[in-house]
Amino acid sequence: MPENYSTQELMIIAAAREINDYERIFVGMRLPITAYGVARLTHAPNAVGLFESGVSRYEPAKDMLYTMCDGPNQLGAAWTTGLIQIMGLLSGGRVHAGFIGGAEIDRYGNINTSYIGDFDDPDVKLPGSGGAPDIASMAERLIVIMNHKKHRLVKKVDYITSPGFLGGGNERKMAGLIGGGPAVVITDRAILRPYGPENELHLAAYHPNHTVQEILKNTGWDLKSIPDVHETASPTKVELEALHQIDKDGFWRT
Amino acid sequence: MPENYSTQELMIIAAAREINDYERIFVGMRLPITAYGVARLTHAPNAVGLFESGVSRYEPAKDMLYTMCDGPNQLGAAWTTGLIQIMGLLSGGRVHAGFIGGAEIDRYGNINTSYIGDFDDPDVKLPGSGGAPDIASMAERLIVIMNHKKHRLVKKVDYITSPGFLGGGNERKMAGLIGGGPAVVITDRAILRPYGPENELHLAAYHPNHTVQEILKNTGWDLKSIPDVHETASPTKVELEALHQIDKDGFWRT
Amino acid sequence: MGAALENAIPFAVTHELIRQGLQNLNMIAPISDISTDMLIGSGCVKTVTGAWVGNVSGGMGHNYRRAAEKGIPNSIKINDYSNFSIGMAFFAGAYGLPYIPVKSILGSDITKSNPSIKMSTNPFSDELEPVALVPALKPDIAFLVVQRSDHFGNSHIWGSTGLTQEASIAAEKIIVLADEIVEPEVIASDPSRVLIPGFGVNAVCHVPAACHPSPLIGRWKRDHEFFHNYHQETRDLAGFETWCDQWVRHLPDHEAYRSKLGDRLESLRIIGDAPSAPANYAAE
Amino acid sequence: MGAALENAIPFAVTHELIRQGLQNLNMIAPISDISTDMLIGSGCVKTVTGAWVGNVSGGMGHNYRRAAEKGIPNSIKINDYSNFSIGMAFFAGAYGLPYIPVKSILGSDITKSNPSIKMSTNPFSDELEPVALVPALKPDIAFLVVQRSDHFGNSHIWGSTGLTQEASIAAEKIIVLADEIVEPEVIASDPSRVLIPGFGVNAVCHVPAACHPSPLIGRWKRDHEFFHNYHQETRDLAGFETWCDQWVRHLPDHEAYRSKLGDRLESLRIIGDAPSAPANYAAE
Repeated sequence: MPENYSTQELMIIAAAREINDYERIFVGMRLPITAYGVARLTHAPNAVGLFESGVSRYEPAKDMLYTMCDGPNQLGAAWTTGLIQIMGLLSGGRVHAGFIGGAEIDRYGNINTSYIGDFDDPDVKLPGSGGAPDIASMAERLIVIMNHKKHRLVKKVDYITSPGFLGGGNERKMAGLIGGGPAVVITDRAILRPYGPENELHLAAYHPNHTVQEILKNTGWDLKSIPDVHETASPTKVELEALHQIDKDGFWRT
Repeated sequence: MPENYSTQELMIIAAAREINDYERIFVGMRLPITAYGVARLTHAPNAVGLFESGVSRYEPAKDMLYTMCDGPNQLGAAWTTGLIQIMGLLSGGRVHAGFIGGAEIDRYGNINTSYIGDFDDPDVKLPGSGGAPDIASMAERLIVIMNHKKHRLVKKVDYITSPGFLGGGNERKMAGLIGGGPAVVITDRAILRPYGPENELHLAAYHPNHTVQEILKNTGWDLKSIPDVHETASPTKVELEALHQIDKDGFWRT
Repeated sequence: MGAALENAIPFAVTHELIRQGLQNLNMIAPISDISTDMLIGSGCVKTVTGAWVGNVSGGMGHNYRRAAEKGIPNSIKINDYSNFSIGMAFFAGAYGLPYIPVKSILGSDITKSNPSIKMSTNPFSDELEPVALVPALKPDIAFLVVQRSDHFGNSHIWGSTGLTQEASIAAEKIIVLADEIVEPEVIASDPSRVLIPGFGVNAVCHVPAACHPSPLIGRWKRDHEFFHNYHQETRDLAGFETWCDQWVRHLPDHEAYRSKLGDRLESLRIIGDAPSAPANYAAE
Repeated sequence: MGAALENAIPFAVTHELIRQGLQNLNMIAPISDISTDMLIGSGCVKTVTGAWVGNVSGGMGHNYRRAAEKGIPNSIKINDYSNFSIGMAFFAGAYGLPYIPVKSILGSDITKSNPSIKMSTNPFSDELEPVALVPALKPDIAFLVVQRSDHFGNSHIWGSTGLTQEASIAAEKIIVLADEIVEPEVIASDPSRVLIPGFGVNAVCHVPAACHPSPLIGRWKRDHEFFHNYHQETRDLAGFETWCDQWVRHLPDHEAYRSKLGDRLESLRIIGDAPSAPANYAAE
């Protein structure tokens, strides 16, 4: 590949573009926190990062984090408090977006991080929910990061840990959920967005060097495309520079 | 009177005797906080004082307090926190007793600090409940301080702000209240306690220089006596010395 | 206003609401000492939602009594709560619970005089276990007095806070009155002392002694005499009018109020030093 | 155990529970990194009540998977919650609410796999507004790692606290593991930094680095490599047994554990200084 960026770097920059200035975002670790850092350095200098353990920051931590509770995430934070206080910002409608990942996602954006198989007798026991259901149900927009494999983007998840649009249409609203649900799913091949009255995930953009056909083959349902489906815009020089400023060791470059 | 103490001093010392060592007590201001100080200096050196605004103290404040939020009550406190946290100790069964006062009390120990007359169109609007209902419903024991007048110790209060035994008997328990209810009412004439299966307040002790007959005349219901009714024990030298150590200016001596 | 109970009451706001002649306000607070009484006497208040209104030093609030008993200067509606139950109502409002089941007001006539409270039973119990359902309470605006804030509204509070956190998070808007404006580094040195961060704050105003005559821990002592005088001077409506002209209406702003207090205010300023032991936030 | 989420996890207690061979425990925590996985692998656990069990650095917890999928070393019961809903369950337990109506798990199958959660509707709404009723959760014992405590258990905590306060107040007993024991005056200099006062604490133990390998703000860095190695070495049960013998069962106590870590532990000690700005509590 002649590009001067990796797939993961593209995903990070695509994620950063989902953050608007002045927004409050549940960030999480790893790829999302890097995306948050890029957004702060480029188009969203006043975005605020939230971490469900009870941390809120303006500037991203200076050192690499493995968990949101690590010391560098707390030094110079805007707020170190309890989980209820931080997550209460969600229910008060003070949170614009949240990042979550998952083992499985289905065509209505429901996410499973709990059980593969039956929950009474699971084939695979995944770590569980953490705060993902709370963020998924209450944030204005949900930004999902996934690896694009056929067994991970499935027709119907075995267990809904974090609700998307449930059975589609207005089922989410009928179930009493206050947040807007998944706004975007960023994978290593493509960008999906809910589209149409059914709120089914559609292909919105395919990453450079990936084809629609390949993407369909790696999706567990009959993935449709939005009318103006297009190639994901390549990272700009400014975006890449911001990313390299954060990722000094090139962790995401390979 | 030949005694070397005032009626108020006697009430304070009677109140202090209701506090056991190691107990956690919702104290309140004025007379009860002085009683708490006497108890700490005499038989209950490990008692803990709680204040509903969010303060807990071991040693009583060094300076005179007008409100529980005053600076001297916070300097050197065991805990300065929120109202929910402090009052949560009640619901966790961590509070042994609480002091409250009132405008009216009835024969089942129900207390009114809200409305004289109808609550829709009151003759007198009293300041209201504060945290008294919460303490009255949840503390193991309630210690009530009142002036002994016929229109204040009434057959039935106009409005139950803080529940005692409601209609008597086991009505309190049936209503779902977790605390034990009024254990004692200390007035300027006498000490009343609930007695018998009806939990009606009975005369338990009359203060020196007060007669049973005078007390009956100043009570709004047909006050009965417990079998071993007796004169309130006079303050001991140790108790008075402790009180004078706290009340250096003789505020309570007249 | 007055979510901290008897300290850090935003009297500077009380005065300004009176000067602006606002009406039909719903004052929400567990206890706010004489602040609510002043607003009632000035005809600003339609509804009182709280647990206690009066004068903590003096007892009754004369304006509150006049309004509730005789409709002077206007009749008011009272939504009765206890301290804990209004705390739970704020908690529900802050944390997205539509209502909250409370036991601490069982047996109290608060469940009768406040029509918004519903009686129910615990669905997890086989026995008939009563609970009182209190709906979420979400104020439009919360005014907070804080010891120090940076100019973004990131603020430090210490001492007892009553229901400040729950009431603030429940409120639609938060306005901070800072006793001192400090550099952002001071606040960021201790993020655990932040009650609500700046991004949740809609405005920050530098108003020294905004709490007077109530105390602010480490900053201002309580002006007991002021409360006592208010109690004496407001026994009748004419007395209140005179008091209010003198201390509120005839003054243009809080700066003029502070000037009028003069040496008296200076004598309430805390000059001692009882510093907290440092907490180390270093990460390396 | 692990109410603070990923910091201040009382691993010293984890080890001691394993050494004592306790069984049939119900581990209650939102997230407690590998602590719960260790206890499951050692056969101590019957029930897991929480939101997440795994290895925050490595992903899956191998013992958790083996127990849940294959009943090795024993089958376990899982009570599913989200972080916020278990927080609310603790809150209800702490503050005397028999249950609490939560909206943040609507639409999630948590309401199906956890049979203790009941679905209902908001009685204050005319429309059919769903709520999930979560019963109060009251642990028997809460273990807390704190930066400093006096010998009465009056303790200071700073940094994010997760659900520490709610879980502690909800618990029947509280046991404090203090990184440092200080004079009572140090704690009393800052009563707003106290999470739970000494009179609510049943025991206080001086255990430096009780949190290792998790971090403690201002005291110890996280030992990322330790988590990584645990993940690698416990892929099969034999590997876990070897790991557990080496790091837990063959060591008499936490002092021996610290000695075994030796220089590695020293390299995790925070030596920098980033002190909080002082708060003044003077009253005069």
